[in-house]
Amino acid sequence: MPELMYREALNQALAEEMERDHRVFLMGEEVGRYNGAFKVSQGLLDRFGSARVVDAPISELGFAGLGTGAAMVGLRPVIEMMTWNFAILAMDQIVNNAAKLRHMSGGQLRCPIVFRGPTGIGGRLSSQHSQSLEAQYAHFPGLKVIFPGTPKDAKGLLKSAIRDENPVIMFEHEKLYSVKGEVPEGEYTIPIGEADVKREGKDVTLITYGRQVHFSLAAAEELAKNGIDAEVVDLRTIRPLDEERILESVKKTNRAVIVEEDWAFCGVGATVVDLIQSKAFDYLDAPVERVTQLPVSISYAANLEAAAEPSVPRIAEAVNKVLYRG
Amino acid sequence: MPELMYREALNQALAEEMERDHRVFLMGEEVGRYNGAFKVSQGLLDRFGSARVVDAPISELGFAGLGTGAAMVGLRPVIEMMTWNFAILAMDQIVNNAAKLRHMSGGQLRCPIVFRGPTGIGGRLSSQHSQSLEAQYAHFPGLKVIFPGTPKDAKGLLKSAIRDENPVIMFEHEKLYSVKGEVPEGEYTIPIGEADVKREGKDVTLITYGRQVHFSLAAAEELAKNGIDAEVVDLRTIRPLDEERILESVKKTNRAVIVEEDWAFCGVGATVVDLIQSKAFDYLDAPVERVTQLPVSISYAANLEAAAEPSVPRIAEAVNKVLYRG
Amino acid sequence: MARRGIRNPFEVHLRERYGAPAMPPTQATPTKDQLLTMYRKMYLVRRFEERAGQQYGLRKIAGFCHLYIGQEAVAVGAVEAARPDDYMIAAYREHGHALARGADAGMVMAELFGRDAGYCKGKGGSMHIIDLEHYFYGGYGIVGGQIPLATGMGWKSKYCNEDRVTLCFFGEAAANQGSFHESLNMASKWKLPVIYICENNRYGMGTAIDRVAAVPEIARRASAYAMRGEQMDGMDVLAVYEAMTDAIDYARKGKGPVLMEALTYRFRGHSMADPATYRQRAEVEEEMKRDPILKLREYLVKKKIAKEEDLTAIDEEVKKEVDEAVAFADASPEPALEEIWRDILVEEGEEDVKPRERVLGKKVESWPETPPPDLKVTWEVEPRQPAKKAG
Amino acid sequence: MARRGIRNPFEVHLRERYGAPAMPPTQATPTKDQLLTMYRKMYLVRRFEERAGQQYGLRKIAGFCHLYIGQEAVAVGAVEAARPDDYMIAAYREHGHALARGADAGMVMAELFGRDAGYCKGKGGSMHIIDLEHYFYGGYGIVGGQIPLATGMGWKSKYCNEDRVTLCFFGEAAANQGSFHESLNMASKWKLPVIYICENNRYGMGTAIDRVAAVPEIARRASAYAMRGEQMDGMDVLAVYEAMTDAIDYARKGKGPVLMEALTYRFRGHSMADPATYRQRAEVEEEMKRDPILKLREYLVKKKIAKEEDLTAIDEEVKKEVDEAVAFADASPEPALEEIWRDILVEEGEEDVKPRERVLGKKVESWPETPPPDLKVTWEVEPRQPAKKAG
Ligand SMILES: Cc1ncc(C[n+]2csc(CCOP(=O)(O)OP(=O)(O)O)c2C)c(N)n1
Ligand SMILES: Cc1ncc(C[n+]2csc(CCOP(=O)(O)OP(=O)(O)O)c2C)c(N)n1
Ligand SMILES: [Mg+2]
Ligand SMILES: [Mg+2]
Repeated sequence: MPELMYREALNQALAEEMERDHRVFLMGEEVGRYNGAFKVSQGLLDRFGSARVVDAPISELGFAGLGTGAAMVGLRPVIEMMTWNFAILAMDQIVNNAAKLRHMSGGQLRCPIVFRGPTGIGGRLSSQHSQSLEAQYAHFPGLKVIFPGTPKDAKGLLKSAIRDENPVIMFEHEKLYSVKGEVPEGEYTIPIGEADVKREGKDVTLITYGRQVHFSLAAAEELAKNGIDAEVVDLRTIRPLDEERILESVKKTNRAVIVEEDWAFCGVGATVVDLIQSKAFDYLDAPVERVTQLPVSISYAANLEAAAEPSVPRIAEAVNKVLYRG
Repeated sequence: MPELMYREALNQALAEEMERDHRVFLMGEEVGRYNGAFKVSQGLLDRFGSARVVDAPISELGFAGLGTGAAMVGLRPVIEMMTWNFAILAMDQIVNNAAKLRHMSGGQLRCPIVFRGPTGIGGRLSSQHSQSLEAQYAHFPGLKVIFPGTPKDAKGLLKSAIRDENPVIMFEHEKLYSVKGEVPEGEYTIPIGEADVKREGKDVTLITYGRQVHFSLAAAEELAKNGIDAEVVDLRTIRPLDEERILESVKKTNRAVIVEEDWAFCGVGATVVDLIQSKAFDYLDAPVERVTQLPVSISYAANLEAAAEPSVPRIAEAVNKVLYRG
Repeated sequence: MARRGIRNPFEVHLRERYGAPAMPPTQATPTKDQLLTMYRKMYLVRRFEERAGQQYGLRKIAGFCHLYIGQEAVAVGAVEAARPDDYMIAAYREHGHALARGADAGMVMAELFGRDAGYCKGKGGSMHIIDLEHYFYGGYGIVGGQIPLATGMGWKSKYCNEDRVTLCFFGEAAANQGSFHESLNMASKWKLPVIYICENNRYGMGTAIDRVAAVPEIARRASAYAMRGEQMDGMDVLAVYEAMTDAIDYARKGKGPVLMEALTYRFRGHSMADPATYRQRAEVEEEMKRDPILKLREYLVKKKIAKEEDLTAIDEEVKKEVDEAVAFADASPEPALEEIWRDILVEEGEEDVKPRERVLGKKVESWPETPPPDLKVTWEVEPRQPAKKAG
Repeated sequence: MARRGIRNPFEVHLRERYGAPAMPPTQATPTKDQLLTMYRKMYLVRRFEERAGQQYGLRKIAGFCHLYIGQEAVAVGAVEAARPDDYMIAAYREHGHALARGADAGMVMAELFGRDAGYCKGKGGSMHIIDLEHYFYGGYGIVGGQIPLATGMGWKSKYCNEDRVTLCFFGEAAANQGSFHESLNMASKWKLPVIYICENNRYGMGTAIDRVAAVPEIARRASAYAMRGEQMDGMDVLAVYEAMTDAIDYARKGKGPVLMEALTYRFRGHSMADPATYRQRAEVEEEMKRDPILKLREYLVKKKIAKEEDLTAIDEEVKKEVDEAVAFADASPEPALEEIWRDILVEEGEEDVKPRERVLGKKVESWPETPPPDLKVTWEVEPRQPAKKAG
């Protein structure tokens, strides 16, 4: 299989879907002539023209709503948020309109739209620019939320998202864009709602998503050196959660550590803890541990930023804790 | 003690604090001549004048930011959101500015501001107008979040919030405004961060906040008839969470049910589950149960709305479950 | 001039134009049929709203209920000037817009009652009447929230090379929202075929617009978007019809969006919960003299277009229709409990609900078409012109 | 006229006025000291930014780093026209604003390096330079996000009956944000003493403003807020000084806010990460001919206000200052790890950090005062006038 960067995989997904369905258009800041702030839309303007690859004004609320309105009447917009930090300005349109159109109309309207863009701790950008916001959207019925960790998953999930009849919120991690991985040739999709076991193991389950998939896999390798065999479950989709795959793994290993870059409070991991304790309580040999960002705003200073993030040693420590080791 | 309505208690708190500190002003839609959409600011314009009780244009983002800027330079604004559903438009100013000013400035700036207003299922208003959003704000470091369930707590907590040197997000439940309760005469405050045991019991702990305090107490009375003695812990403050009081109660009863009006996914209750299972795992005789709003958008139709909300029977059912009864 | 004649009996506001120059007037003169249709619709809205108010008093309607009484000429005149398949969208004060568009009064009332036979199965209620059969897209409760949606609907028409326009209604207080600013800028820049119709009834809840807006004449703000802006007398259905005919023609021809400001007034409180004590009695009485229905009625009789009896017969018909609407709503059950799980997400292969088909078993003939995947996009937003490398 | 003379050697844009009529010009003529100060500051900003760019190349600065090169005249001219205790706030391209205000170059550089000796302990970095000692409130990364903050700062001045004004800087692309619209409406309605200074450098990242704005001349938009709006040549520090003197005087006298548009240009990419291939080389070269520093230099020499040598001496001094700033930043350690827990919430009784005191042990003399709890609020936003009951 060819190796592609995460951004290239996304680019392929966009190009293929735009080729396949002319109702699909991409709108966002700098997506056109600039080829995307993170170059995800490289070459698309030239290929598809300025009505299908649209440079928007800095009006997040406005163009999120424009996309939602266009989706209401049959187009299939992909709205790029330059980063999700800025999309807080657009949240009203996403949450109060896109997520509720089907409901308010009693089934008359549908809203096939994808809101996507980078998120997370991008690297030395301080607190306004370093937020994880997936829990914010996952909270609301009416939205699907995906957060792929590898190029393959990114491509397959974006294609599914574009074809989905519902609003899909897609988080891409700023630091994943240049990460490479194998991407199958030819047409494929990855279904929304399916977690993926990225590493099989029997001693403990690491449940994770996004960039932390890589940290978790690295930690699993570290742990293997100490004879600990960790299973890594990559959620890929945050909502709907793949409860079955999570529970299956935990019932096998009897121990779980959740690794997420987001803050802990009302985070995705809290919901996974809730799921596990309520549906696999009797299988648990130890309380579920969580490795998250510290409950602080992210600083620009390199040392403070690094110390706030999850890390391989912190994951290993949590695993040791659920194994009552060290 | 005199009985006051929740809205009257809030009105007293505002009036007392505005009298005490002239830097406090109230701004929001309809707070002045209309005396507040829910009459919380009744009489305040007449008493304090139009610079201190200010009718704002429908510009939630703008006046939330105006308040934040005023707080940065030494005033102590109270920004009323007509409902928190509308404040999604203002979230950027709250989360990206108010919550982070202290941090970004390395300790130079402070932002003593209160954002407050009604929330929850107000009664036959359909999905855009019936949301619980406390988890959204509790997620972010840099904010305090309070949600009082009684007139007494509402007054005492609002006074503390106005005196706090940090941004405080205050949720009031639309359906609580006319609920009456005893309110002490004279000056008092209730500290942010302290939960309150609203009913002592030994068999099970109900952990709740806001309007659900009343449902939980009603359920406890029902359960008492069947010989079940429930303790009701009213969080009052959602962030910072009073971990001690929660754990103390759970360690005593060994069983917990969390009752919240919000959706379950990434909700406040998920974080409480996480806390309990991680710090009182060995004390638990059953998995923690949660009673929440169903994972749907709230409908206007009376029957659909009612069925989606937590209710006394649903609470009782959850209690029976953790007690392995019925 | 015939057109001036039409407006003669009314005390009209000057029809001013700001910003981009207007097209020459199209000399729109409604036919007798149209005049009677407009009369009928205005009275239908009036009567419907009066009965809705009563039903609210009887607690058959709950929540917020925003009546359109006084403003009927705006929706009715605009609808008459538009094509039936032009898109239309409004805020929460939208019963009148839905009815003007042709929605079934019984099903609107059933929605207000929260019943299964409502347009949205009782899920939306008063603020979310949606009737796609008549290209009416609702019904939104967040002030200003529908303005970006309308902009996207206009975007779609341009994208698909349709000659359809979108009518977007909102209140004057909504023009203080950021969503208004962001939308109008994009619409003007991209010349989207949207008519933004600000129904300036002078109050946003209890707040008079001149208390919270630096420029309370909303049409004037068009100049900040290089857009055509225009005021019209919103108490005069013919003035609305005429001005909207022009504006729609302009937008349909691809000249860009228009910001229309209808000077109007609501005779009731903001919602049924509002006693409206913030207005002077004299002001309300003065405005009620400009009742758009009475005006049209007088005009029709004076111009001998209709006799008093003809109009009274229409009134009686409408009253019956509204009585039947109430009876229909009363007879409808609440939605089934399992509806709670439906319409949250579109399930695989699920069809969209067609309300009249679902409720009345009628074959629905008109329904907004979805563009096909292989549509040809011929529009270019701007010339493709890659920049050269800088120094 | 002396004032015309000052602008003579420069190729100035017309200073146009839109919206509310401007005050008669105040005939502001800077003294020799002021002229030299402005020269020095502009060169300090230039030199500082060049060195910051280098340090970025050396990876001592990370993240985003937006240089102010080319736009120096705007911040420097505006600061010179203002009082030192007027509030000032900007976006993320704010190193220049902080330096113009008098911030310590070493501590700004240390902040860019993410070091403990930075103004914000290295927590904020390039986008969040904040220096309250000089009434400079930052430094914000969300486009348009500081505009409501400035409006609130102006509100405070009015509330406290101060004659202080607030200078709020933002880019032309930020004027497409809803926050701009909502803020200007409130500021104008309440006559808040805020000067909104749009630095129109023609690009928001890679997008030219006329590609995304229906009205790319931002000052024209003042008319939608019944506000005074005005353009000024942002490449001419004297034009800025003059126009800003007028505008500040207007706002300080309580006549309301002003929207100033500085026509300027950034010589570099949007940030250090941007190769700026979206601009034509010729355009950049043309604009570089209008370098504001060279212009002032030529003028000072031509008018015999300073000799070449004097200016070269200043240059040398500044170079030294910037070298020292880099050395200072280099020498500062990273913040202590326990800082991670600090400055998230203000703890009970905690004092605010005074950066120069903390870092250099200097007694800080000027610091924005906090109004006392018993201040007298004498302002009334509008007359109190309870409405009578409606019918
Ligand atoms: C974002 C938002 N803010 C506030 C409200 C509460 N609210 C509902 S209607 C209304 C007044 C709107 O006035 P206007 O736009 O003039 O329309 P009108 O009601 O006069 O038709 C307000 C403040 C809301 N629904 N949404
Ligand atoms: C709300 C928001 N959207 C997008 C961005 C990304 N972004 C940062 S600067 C910028 C361009 C802003 O241009 P302008 O306002 O003209 O200021 P300039 O950079 O030219 O000084 C963009 C799109 C952001 N930081 N915040
Ligand atoms: Mg109105
Ligand atoms: Mg710019």
